[in-house]
Amino acid sequence: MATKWRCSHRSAVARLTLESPADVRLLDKGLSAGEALAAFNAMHDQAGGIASFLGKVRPGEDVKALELTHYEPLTLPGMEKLAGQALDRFALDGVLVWHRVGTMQPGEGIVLVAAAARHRRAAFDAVDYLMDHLKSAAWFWKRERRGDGANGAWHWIEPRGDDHAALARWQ
Amino acid sequence: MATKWRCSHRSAVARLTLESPADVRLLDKGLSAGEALAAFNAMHDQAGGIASFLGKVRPGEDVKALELTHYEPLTLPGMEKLAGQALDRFALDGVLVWHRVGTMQPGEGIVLVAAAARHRRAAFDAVDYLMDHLKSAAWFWKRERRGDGANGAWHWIEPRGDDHAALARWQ
Amino acid sequence: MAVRIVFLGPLREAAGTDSLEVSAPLDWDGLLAVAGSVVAEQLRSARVHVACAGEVLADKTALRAEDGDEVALLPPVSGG
Amino acid sequence: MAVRIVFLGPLREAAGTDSLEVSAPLDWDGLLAVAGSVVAEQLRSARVHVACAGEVLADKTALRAEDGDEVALLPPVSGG
Repeated sequence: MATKWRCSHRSAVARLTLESPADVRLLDKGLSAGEALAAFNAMHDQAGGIASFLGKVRPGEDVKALELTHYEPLTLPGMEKLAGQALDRFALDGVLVWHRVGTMQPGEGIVLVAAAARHRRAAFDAVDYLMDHLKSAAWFWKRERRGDGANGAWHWIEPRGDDHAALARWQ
Repeated sequence: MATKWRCSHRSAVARLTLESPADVRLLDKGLSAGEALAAFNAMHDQAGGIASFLGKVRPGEDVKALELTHYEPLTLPGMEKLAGQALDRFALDGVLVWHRVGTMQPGEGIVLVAAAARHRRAAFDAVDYLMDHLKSAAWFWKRERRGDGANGAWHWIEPRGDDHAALARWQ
Repeated sequence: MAVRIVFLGPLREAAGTDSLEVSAPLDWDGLLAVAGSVVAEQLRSARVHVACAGEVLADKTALRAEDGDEVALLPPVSGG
Repeated sequence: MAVRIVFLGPLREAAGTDSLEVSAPLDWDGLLAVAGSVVAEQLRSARVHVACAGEVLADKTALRAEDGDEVALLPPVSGG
């Protein structure tokens, strides 16, 4: 059975105030999914359900770090517009859209999306929609550092064909 | 930007040890989604992504409380079997399937499902599959308390037709 | 007095009790006879399942509960 | 010296610089002329977008950057 935290959730949650109905952030430091979801959950206590997706830096293939660059005048307005589109399209109580920028290590969170809704299907579809559009439409470029020390080098990650197929589902 | 907890996640996570690849629980007290997901996330640091769904007691329509009864000799084995089917069916690193029983207040979590996978689609589909099957195939009966004091009464929640439609998607 | 019949969910109210103890062995006709007319009628519906000794029966009319077995009457689970 | 050209993602390496300052006004032909041959070739691809003053241009060949505008060259975003 679940063990208790030493500190209560209520006091911890109170430290993180979210915007409603859309909390959209670019983070240049650690993305704490548990903390964010606890606060999002507490905020949307009228919702029937909350769906979420956390995308992380995958280890393997000799990857030492991931660097994510963006174009500031477009990125945050683009994410805010996308969050608004999700709110218009699905019957939601609220959404959370957080994205990391900068240099990350394998295992760290890159993106966290959550949706609160009366019904599960709307919450699920909204998270799916946000992830599809964030990955293909937001202005982020990624490169990976592979290899050790002087043998290490940065490699750009190419656009993926199936992201475009995923987007076509929503037309 | 994200505020820090007073206690670190690392120490908090260490208090909650999850089973791998499937952590299946029936809880008769509060279900803390933020805590569970922080621990699940920390455990699956090789995964590319983690999808989750938290179902909550919906307020409204005069609902004061929800009571969830189950048949112990079937419920937990049924949930464990279902978790195993999800692991067989999708390319997953792990799943978490937690369900509350007993009496709950509006806003409280009833069910938390999470899946960690290399790819988003597998994590998403596994959570969807687990939710569809949990709601229609697990041995839970729900009734709601509506109205105040002496006017209050318990009302059984009927099976829903569209749960069966949802299940047919997976045949 | 060696088979325990457990009424679950809304069947508990229909039966007016949580459980009954009856003598072993217990078959389908015996179950219908002791369950009471309201519960017996629901038992005949395909939507109500029967478990014996922790296993849901594929054919509930083939029930054969022995000494020490628990027989659970399982109405349809709730949606929503 | 009043239009700033910003190279993003992999175009930064192709250009060998993060940004360039050129005199206003700057149109599509002017951009191709100052961007260098490697970047100019990529710019002609439909996959590279151009933003001016914070707006992605629907038709990049209609670029008309004025004094103080920032022109961003946006290669395809990364999947994965």
